[in-house]
Amino acid sequence: MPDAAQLSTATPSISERTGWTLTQIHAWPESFAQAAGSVAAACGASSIPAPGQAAEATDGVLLRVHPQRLWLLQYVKAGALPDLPVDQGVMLDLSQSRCLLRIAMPAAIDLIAGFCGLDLRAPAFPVGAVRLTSLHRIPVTLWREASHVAILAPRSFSQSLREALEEALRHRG
Amino acid sequence: MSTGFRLPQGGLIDRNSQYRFSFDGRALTGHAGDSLASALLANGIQFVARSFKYHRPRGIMGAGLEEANALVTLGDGARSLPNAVASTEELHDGLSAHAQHCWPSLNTDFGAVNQLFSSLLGAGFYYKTFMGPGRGPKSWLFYEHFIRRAAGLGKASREPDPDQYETVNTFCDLLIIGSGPAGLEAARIAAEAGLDVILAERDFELGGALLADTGTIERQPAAQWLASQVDRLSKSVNIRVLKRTTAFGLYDGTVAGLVERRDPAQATTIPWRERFWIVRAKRIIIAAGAMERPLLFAGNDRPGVMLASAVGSYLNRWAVAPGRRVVLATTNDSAYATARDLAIAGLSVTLIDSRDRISEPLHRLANNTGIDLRLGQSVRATLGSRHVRTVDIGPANGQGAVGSRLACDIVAVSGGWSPTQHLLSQRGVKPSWNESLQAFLPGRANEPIDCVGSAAGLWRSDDCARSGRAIAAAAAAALGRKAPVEDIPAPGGWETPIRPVRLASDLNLKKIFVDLQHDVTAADILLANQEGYEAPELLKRYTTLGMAADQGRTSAVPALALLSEMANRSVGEIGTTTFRPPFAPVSIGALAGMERDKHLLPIRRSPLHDVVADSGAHMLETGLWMRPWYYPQNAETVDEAYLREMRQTRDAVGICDVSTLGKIAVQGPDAAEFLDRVYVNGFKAMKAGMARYGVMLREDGIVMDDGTSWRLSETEYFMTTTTGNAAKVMAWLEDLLETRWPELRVSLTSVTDQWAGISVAGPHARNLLAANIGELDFANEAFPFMAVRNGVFNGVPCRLARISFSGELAYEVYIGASHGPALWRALRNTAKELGGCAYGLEALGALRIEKGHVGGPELDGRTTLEDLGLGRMASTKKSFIGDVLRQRPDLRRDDRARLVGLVPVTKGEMFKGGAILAEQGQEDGHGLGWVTSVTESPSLGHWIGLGFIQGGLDKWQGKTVLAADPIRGRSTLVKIVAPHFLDPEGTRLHA
Amino acid sequence: MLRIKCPFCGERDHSEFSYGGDANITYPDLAAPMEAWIEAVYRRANPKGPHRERWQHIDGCRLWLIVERDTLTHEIASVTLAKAALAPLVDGQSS
Amino acid sequence: MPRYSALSLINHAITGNRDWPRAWPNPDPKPSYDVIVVGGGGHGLATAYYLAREFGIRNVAVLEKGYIGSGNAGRNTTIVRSNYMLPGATEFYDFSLQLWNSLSHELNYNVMFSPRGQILLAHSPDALDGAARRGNIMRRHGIAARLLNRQDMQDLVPHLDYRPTARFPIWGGLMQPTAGTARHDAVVWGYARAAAALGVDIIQNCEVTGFLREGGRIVGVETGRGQIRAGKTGIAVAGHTSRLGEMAGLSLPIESHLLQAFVSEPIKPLLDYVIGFGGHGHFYISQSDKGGMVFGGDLDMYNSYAQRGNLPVVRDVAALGVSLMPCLGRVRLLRHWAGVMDMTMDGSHIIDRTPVDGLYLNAGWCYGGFKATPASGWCFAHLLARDEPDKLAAPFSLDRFRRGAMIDEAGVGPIPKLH
Repeated sequence: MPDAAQLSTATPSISERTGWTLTQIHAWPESFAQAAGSVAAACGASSIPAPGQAAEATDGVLLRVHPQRLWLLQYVKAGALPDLPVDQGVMLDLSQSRCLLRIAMPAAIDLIAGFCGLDLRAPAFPVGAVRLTSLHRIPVTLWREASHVAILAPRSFSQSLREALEEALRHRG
Repeated sequence: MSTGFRLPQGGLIDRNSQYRFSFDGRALTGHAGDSLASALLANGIQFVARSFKYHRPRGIMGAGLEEANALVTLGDGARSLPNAVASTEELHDGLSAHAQHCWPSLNTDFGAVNQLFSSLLGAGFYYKTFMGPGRGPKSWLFYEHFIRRAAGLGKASREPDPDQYETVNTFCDLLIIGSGPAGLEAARIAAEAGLDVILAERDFELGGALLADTGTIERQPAAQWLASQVDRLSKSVNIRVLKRTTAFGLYDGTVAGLVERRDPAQATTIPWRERFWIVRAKRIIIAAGAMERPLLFAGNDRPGVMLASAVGSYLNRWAVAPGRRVVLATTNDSAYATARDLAIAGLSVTLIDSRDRISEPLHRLANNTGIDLRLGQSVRATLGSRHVRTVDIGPANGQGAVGSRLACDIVAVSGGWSPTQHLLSQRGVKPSWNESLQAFLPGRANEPIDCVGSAAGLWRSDDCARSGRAIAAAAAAALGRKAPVEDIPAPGGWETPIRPVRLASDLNLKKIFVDLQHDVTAADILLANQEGYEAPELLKRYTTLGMAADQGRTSAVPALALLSEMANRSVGEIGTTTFRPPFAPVSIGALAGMERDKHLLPIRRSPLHDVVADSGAHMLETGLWMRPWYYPQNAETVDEAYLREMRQTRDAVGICDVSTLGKIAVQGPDAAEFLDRVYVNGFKAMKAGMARYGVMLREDGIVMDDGTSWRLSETEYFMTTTTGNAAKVMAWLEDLLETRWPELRVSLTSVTDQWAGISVAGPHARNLLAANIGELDFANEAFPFMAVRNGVFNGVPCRLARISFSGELAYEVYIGASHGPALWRALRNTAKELGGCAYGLEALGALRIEKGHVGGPELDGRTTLEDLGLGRMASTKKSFIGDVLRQRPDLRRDDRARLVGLVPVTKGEMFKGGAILAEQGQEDGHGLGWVTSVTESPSLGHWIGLGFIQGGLDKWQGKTVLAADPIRGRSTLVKIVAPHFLDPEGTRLHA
Repeated sequence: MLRIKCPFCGERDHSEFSYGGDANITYPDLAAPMEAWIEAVYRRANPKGPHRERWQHIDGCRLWLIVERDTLTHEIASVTLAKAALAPLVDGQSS
Repeated sequence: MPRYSALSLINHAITGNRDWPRAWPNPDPKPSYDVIVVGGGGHGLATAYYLAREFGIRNVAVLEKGYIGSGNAGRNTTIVRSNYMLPGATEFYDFSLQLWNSLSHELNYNVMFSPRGQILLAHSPDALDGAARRGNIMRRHGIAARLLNRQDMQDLVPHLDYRPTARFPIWGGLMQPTAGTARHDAVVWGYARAAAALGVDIIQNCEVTGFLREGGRIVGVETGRGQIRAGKTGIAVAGHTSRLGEMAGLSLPIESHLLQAFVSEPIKPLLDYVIGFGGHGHFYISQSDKGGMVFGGDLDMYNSYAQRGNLPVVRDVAALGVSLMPCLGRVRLLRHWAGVMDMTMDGSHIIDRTPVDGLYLNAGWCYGGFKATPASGWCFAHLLARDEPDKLAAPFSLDRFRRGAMIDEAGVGPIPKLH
């Protein structure tokens, strides 16, 4: 579990995490199974996550964000991934391109429901579910952890998104 | 003339609570559970408004949303609310209301003089006059000034709305609208079948018609039945009950729009005034009840004329007797219960029934309670100025003279009932006219939406309860659940059929008000029909019937009945107009929710946002991004600052935040082939470690965007686009790859936010970078123009390209976004030491004008490659997107407007972007072209600009034309020159 | 709200998507004759009834989809991936 | 036709308004006419009126499938302006404005054209330059135009949001003082009454279901009320143009899109000008004479003939309205509905012959149909009478896309939804 030092808490239920790395693995259709299999194995994930699913990895999580794409989020600098021959796919470091916010449950569900048309009822959004949607017109990747909802948002939008979420919190009283 | 009073006991009000409120400054009191209307009546106040056109005195006539007269303004200043319907406003302590649309006061309103000219002010009179004097439109402006002040109802505040609104998106299996017997039973059955249910009720109490029902439902007293239902609801786990919540619109995909009003008692604890629910349901059940229709007779708009059901509600729900001597006129059985309750309460009741025969039980009811029953009769007219005093009755068939005149202080009327199926009508489902019930019944929707209870034309509460259960069971089954099946009761339920009243021929049509809120009279409908506006929609628009704030809730069917009598076509044949959302007026602020002022749209910030602000940048918001505009030193203006920034950059060195440029990682074996197909110039032959400027066309051959692409390896490019077109280019490239060229193995990823980008330009650019970036040889030969190299800053890898937008020796440095601030501070300090500075957007734009580079104002979505002087970039060895359609004849004409440079003929003069280029003396027409971008040029010592002119340099180089700018009162003689003002040979670039 | 069932992300409001117009157009190759390009870029059937059209899930997985929708009732008959080769990769999709 | 005037109102009032005649008769269709105009909206009726009035052709029928004005004529936000910038568009829309100025007189029917002034806002320095160019083109065509800075704006409309923290700060605007609004229904009824008085047959509830052909030439139409022959047939059914084009074997550069309009409950005067948002996307607002705030925004952005809009646009329009005019938050929306717009590939209309002999096309009005009504009718009448387009209509030919002579004010290319 990530240690407290990395969590800077602004308001009680919205916090930002830093110090993680995000690697995108994009494979060609016919070589996805093989490429994804080797990545999953290398990062300690039990299986290749299906669409809309996240798979626990050692000190991180493996997200399926596109039929041909995996995002490996590692909270602590883990070992390098096996290189991927270009005729199977390509990799890209996106660590600097996002911010990672976490909103504590149960406030997270109500708060997010103010910004997007996702079905957040328990059966439709269980722990481990990954959703690609937009919050306040900002494209985000969010997934359900045990006690939080995590949100990866483009870095340039992070201040705008936080301000919107915090104002929504005030509105709810 | 006060008539109403509070009964000593009864009603769903808390008699211990004392709510202080005021009407037109008069201090009054009411109780918790009162509406503003019930509290006013309890204080003997009935006359509360003036009518729209004739300013006739108007009183409370309804008990809910069907109220057409009692519109008042609540509060004042920024929190005032015009056109509030008194009968739907929940009373709370401190509520202040006052009359509207009357001057100087409610009692003495000068507007009432209009009644003297009623023959002149008939339907559509304003189409027949106000056209002169003269032929021009100015005369109408004069009349309009007065008409606009006379029109409108309440007055809206011009202060910003101080309140907050919230938005909630939610899902459910079944949304039930309305909590009468049908809605409550539907919720119970659906929940017991395991469905996830939302029950929305507009009122602040659950129960609908049951709240005023003194009878029984399923052999239980209505109040007791209701209490047990409400108790069960509070214990149910999968029913969410939303009180004070109006379902205003049904949209595609069984998505419903609801607005919830805050409980006034919680105004201090709940910050939002209204909450906008967007409910995505699998199925919807409309249990919104039915609305009673008024009767048409002369003077039917006088204060004291009320709907019978409203009188029943005030009596039973709020323990208020609206008057002491009640004449109750009905065409159907529904009014008898109210007659009985009035009599039991000790009031004098005369019951006028249009029918000649009624059922035995109703006879017994009338006799047992001392009601003076008169059959086969109907009301012909009323008398009384501020309140009804007498009513004339006569045979219901409209034949024969007035029989007798009865003294009274309340005329309660029931002309039949209209099922509330507005929401279904919004879905395009046409209702069907049922002649025997005299009502439009809802049609079948081909969407999972059902009407139940009196909204489906069932009049008895037992039938309503059963239809709720039956339809809910069917809904549960449709969603794969089990529920006890019941048959759906047939519409109707009266023992004796309803009998509509025919208008007596001798009545004064100008005194029969069909649409109370817009003062539309029977005479207006006759005139509209006579003049050819007889289709329902034409009738509505010509007379403005049903176009007021109540949207014809109580006037639509009576008007059609009148029209059918006049045009002798059946109401079913004529048909009704389409009801549009919203069902009831909705605050525009609630629809906007939080998306307003600062939060209207999110704003993007560069990773260097804070650090450039520390460097003294003034920011400018350019659509999506906030960008550094200029860096004033000791209170420089914009112009002083950007000119200084340009000088320092040209003379020494300048650094600029370019992080907002669109950046796309193009990876894969076919990346080079892909770029070759989208750019006009070739990218396949490029060596790794080089950058190239490229232009992209739209399919129609017009220039879409430009930017540089850097080849990082055999199979990876780093593409940059303009800030403004980044999102459009990304979606366009994804479209091409996925839908047209799926065979290409290419991966596209936006990396705009991954990199902080700093442009370093000027003679000292090399020294500045060399002092800060390690592991990189900056010598000209090692790092030539348009080359791409990697370096390291404080141990962090960064990527550089020797690209110049300013025409100086220049580089663009990209480093991981979080490391950008440190790099900026380092480069900023070195720049200061070298006599340089930071420059912003204004200077960036000016520098590129000096080099004749095209920017936003030139890429206006209408220019071709040749127009921009970039024709020679187009490859002839391969084809590309837009290559065919750019050959169309009009796009190749040599008299098209081409890019040129502009300098003032007299050195010191200036000119501006947006001026029109024209031959001297040519004062009008489109001229020859226009000025796009201008700046003062410190290097050249005068103003310079870019623009377009027909025939371009070939036709105009060296010649003088006029830069006409009449809108800003200026015109300047300018000479056409080559757009490349500074260092055309590019010696600085290659230094 | 049109509710579009994205094969990868599940059912979403149409405001998460960007409309791409008629899907029955086969774009000619880059060097095809002028008439073929004018036909593809400028002519539209624009039917009142069933219409095969393109949408991009721009706020989600950014995939391009082919949607069969009635332009009068807005009823959606089917949603499939524009790039057929991706279909096997979305079979186990979420909801 | 009996004249409408204050005097005639008084005379008829004395006799109880019993003898006002039908504004336009309701005849059965004759077997044939010289010209048939399909579409009984403002454009179709104006065409018939000018055919009779300007070109002396009175044996004309206007065929309307519902009641007159049931299409887009009654579903727009009633704005009349001529601040267009591109060659062809400037001249055409200003000719329309000149006709608007005397239209009530021409038709003897008060269309309530109110030249109260329209302001197009500018939200950045670059946008002010863009407004200046548009203003300069207007001035050079004798069209009144005034560039406003922020202070001017605050003087004219004090209750917009001028705070620098506003998401789209107001830097100024371009005002056309002679632009404004008009009563859309009155334009339909005015043209109908005046055309009928000149002998034109206005035939409602008469839907065209096909064309009659003889040797490749269109010689009339098939309708729900029998066959009607004509020397020339003109289509003016914006929104359903492709449906009639299909019957004639034409595939056109048009997509049908929903454009929603919104009206608030009636309130006392709050806004005296027409305000247009100058940033990304559309938003425009004015106040009707009855007191309702009338406003609209973008299309729903997908092909549709459904005449009812969806929630996302309702929210976007409300959000932009409240952000521009913060006091709008408590004003309540009374009604919203949608028209079906012909959206073309360059955002400009089409008035031209068609490749099919005997068939003429008036279509593609995108957002600009209402303000174009008089000029559209005049030019289409000229085309039908003289069999070649007037110089004002010439740039708006059907084959301009083949020639590359697009008239693209928005500069967004062949994407109908973006115009």
